[in-house]
Amino acid sequence: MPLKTETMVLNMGPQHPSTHGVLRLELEIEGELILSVKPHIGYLHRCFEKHAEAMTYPQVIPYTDRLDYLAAMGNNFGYVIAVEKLLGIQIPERVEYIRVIMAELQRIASHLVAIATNGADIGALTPFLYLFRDREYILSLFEMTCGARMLYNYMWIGGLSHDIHPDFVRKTKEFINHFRPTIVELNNLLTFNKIFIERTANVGILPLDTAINFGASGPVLRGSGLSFDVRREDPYSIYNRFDFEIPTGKGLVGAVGDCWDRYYVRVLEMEQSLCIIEQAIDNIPEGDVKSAIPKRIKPPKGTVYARVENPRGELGYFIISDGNINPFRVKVRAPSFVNLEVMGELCKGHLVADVIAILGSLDIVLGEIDR
Amino acid sequence: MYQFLYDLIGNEIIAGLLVAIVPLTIILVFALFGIWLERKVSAHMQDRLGPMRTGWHGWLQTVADLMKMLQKEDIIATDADKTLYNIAPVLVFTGSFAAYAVIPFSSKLLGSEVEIGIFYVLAISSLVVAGILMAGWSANNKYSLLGAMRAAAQIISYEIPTALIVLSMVMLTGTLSLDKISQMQTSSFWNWNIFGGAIFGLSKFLLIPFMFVGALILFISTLAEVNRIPFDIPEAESELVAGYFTEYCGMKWGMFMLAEYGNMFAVSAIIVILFFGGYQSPIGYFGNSVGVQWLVPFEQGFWFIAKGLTLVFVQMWLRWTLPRLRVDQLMTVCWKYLIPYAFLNLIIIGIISLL
Amino acid sequence: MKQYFKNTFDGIFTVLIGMKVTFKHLFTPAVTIQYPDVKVKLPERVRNRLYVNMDDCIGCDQCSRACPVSCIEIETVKSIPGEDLGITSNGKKKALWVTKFDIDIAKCCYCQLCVFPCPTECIYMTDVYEFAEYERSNFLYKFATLTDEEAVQKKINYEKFQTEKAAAAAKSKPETPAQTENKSE
Amino acid sequence: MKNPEEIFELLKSEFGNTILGLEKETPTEPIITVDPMQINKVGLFLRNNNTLKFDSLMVLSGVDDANGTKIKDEDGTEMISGGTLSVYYHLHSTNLKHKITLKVSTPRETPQVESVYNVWRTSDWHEREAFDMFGIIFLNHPDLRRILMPYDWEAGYPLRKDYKNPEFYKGMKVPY
Repeated sequence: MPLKTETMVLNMGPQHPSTHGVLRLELEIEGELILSVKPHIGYLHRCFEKHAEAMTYPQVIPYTDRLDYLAAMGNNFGYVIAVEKLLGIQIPERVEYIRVIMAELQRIASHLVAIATNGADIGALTPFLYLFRDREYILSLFEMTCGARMLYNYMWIGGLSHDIHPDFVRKTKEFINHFRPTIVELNNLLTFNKIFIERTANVGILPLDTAINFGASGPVLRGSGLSFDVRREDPYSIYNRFDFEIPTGKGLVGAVGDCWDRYYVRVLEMEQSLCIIEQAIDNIPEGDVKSAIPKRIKPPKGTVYARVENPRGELGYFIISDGNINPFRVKVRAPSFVNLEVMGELCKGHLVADVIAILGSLDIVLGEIDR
Repeated sequence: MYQFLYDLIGNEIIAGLLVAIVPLTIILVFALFGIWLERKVSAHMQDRLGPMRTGWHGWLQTVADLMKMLQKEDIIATDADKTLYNIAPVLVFTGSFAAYAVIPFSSKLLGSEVEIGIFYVLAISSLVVAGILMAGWSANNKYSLLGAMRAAAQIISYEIPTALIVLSMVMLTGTLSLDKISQMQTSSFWNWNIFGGAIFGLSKFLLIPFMFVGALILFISTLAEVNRIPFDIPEAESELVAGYFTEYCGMKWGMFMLAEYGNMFAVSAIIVILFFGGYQSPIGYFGNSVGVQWLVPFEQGFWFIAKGLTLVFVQMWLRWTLPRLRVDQLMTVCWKYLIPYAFLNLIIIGIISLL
Repeated sequence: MKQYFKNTFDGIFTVLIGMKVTFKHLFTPAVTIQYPDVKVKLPERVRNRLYVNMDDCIGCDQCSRACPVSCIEIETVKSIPGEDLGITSNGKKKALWVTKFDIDIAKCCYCQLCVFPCPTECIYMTDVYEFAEYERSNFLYKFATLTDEEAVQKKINYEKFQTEKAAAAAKSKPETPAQTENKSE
Repeated sequence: MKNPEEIFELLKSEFGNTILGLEKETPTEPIITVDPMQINKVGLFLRNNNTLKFDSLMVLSGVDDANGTKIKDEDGTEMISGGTLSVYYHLHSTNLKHKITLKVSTPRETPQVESVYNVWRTSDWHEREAFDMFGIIFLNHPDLRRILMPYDWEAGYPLRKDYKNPEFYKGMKVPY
């Protein structure tokens, strides 16, 4: 008769060093082995959708900044495209180019945070500092153009709040030359480090069909091998003018779709974003960025669903307008909200230390999960 | 040292106490310096400056931390097991402090020249495990319990490779006493055990590669005994908040820190004695050449601490480069990699020493 | 068996590469600065604390309408024709007494939506970012230049002027239809 | 690659009157309205039919249409009675690259919708959120409980148009 053991319920509670925000994971563990994981969310719920119904269209933009506070440019971009599609207005070329550059810079900054915290959760503290030093360059670029470091309210409906700073182009080129060798240094220090590979390869393998069925998107889906990117599938703004590849998980180190693949897809994506910025930075056309901003924004009665490739995945805005100046209903399809559902599937049979590695590789932000 | 004091005072208890004071001060001074060194090394490796406010380059920082820890309120969790909770830090600190009894800092200052030096060190260092288990269990906190279980598994299983390498060294040098081992590696660095010891001929050259492998294995396994990255699973900050000493605060937590740094230096002292010639200077003594005889013990002390500190620096260097292993990988590294290599090393050294 | 040795070799080799990288960084100069002694020079478009230049403010309430978190409260009193309220910097004649202009900077989300609609650009964001307080009530910045009793005074003479105007309008009306007179008393 | 009209014809021929209609006049996206009790079968068909292959549900959003009659009861709070709550399904096919939007409307007093949990696993949390915010009951959903609000929040469903903040929740003042 086997020894009767009862399982222990461990609360990786709202205050935990590596839950990337206020998320409570209820782990049912037997010794170190995990039987089931139940995420509890809602600790950071700030009623974004209720607020949006009380605000006018331009006033909602500062609220969208606070959804995925690590990629605020991406949130603005999504919301602004949705409303412009509803209004059906034409955007000047210069605004499109600047928006693409800002979104790609924000993707690099957000991936830097994702990679840094993923490494720090597994124990490597030094890459965390190097990557935050590089992120500081990007934040100072943003601060130079629109005055804020993380929550910009920069992209307005029909244009931008500020034109780019005179020496923005020079500083961005400086950043690109500085940043390329540091990616190589990161690969030496962390990506191909045997202990890091040991900790992330074959851990939390997400097969492709469950990934699609769970609606995962972004590096989590691409890590499982499907090259699905909204910038290529459903091109918005002027992304069809730039050529860049979509990196996918190939299982260089372990199985396809494990933590290492999701991590390595982010590293490759940073390089692709650098290429896009290089293609866009040299030919920004002249023009006034505020010419197409309508004085009073009253979209016609109707619904729109626009989606944007945010660093964490496919961010979608579903807006219903009933003809007056406040939106009738704004629903945000947050990528981390959907990616976190996979957590229950991924962690079965792993150890407590793997939960941290898997959570780090999913790269969730509680701001957009709880809205 | 003890004999000298005993003749001076006559009463052996006081003499014994006085002799015990010297390693205690060494540990305390080293712990203060070690914590400061760790913060500065980690800072400069991460392109930042580390503590700069308290004194030149922040050298008073650890003294300030000590003051803060001393006056911190000592909170004990309500349903913690009071007695075990209070004994645990004392046990852990004595475990690491007792190892200093046999470490020869220089030919004069060597504590008790007991014959079974290295065997005693191995035995005492496993006392730390009992302390850690007590700390983890008595804090009545799930995270500390997990941390304590991991610590027990890790330290016990890593004692085997350490014992094997120590066995191979004892077999080579023939004695258990640390003092004699250091004395055998005199005059130049070429006589250090890492380069085959003070023997001549073919077997010396044959030994060199296996000595390097032995030193590496000893370094890795003692790194695991001291719970340093990549083996700091018992107090993994990102998983178990702070492992077995999560519930401790104030001076009790300070005792754990002191024990960790004391252990770090004790372990690197063992490696220095076994492989890098104890307190012998690599290039001969300045005191001998100039004829000032009483200067030699101080030089020996200087060389011993210098070698110890370089090894401590390497431990810190590893801490700020490598990620952390998982518990089962830790076991595979020990049982599947370190122990077979240590056995192989033991056999080959045995054969070579027969030549 | 081959995988066994490959693992050992990989383990040692990648660790050494990592150590080489961190050792190189031991000698690169630090990028951090000692904050209170050395301060970062902020770019000129930076948006930190709000400031209102009161002599340009015409009390048009555009900024408080544009604010998403409604942290700006403005109360104005119409001026009597005789009074002179001075001219804003760009020469526009002011017509309203701004008796109350409060910004609750604790609620402000620093989105700069209030700065753009201001016709006289009197509200803008400065680069002051060290304005911590001990009580939350100190975050309520009062920019109105009129003291309380002046504000009350302005309200009184505006009501007085209102009643005179109503009386004057009532007097001029009786030459036309007679019956309205009793209604206006 | 099929445009919404063809999909609508296909569904109409397959399911007959459970597909209620195709709204095309409002801007940017045609919407197919479906009977709430059959959404599960329609979803299975949409996913498994190899000319459609809608294998990923992008977003499932609950909406309070607020088209009921507004009655003002005594202390000035207005309640909406009658009218409908509706749920929008945005579907997307990863390999055939086409998109479609389904809409399902249920009466406000008894909002019942068939859950599509077994068709697309991502709907698990989306449906819990629609329940949490609007009170739409999803039949045979594995564990339908609140997801964003506290689990024992009994002051109604926050995103409904006639929602009033409770004065206290467990002794804490709600409106600050």
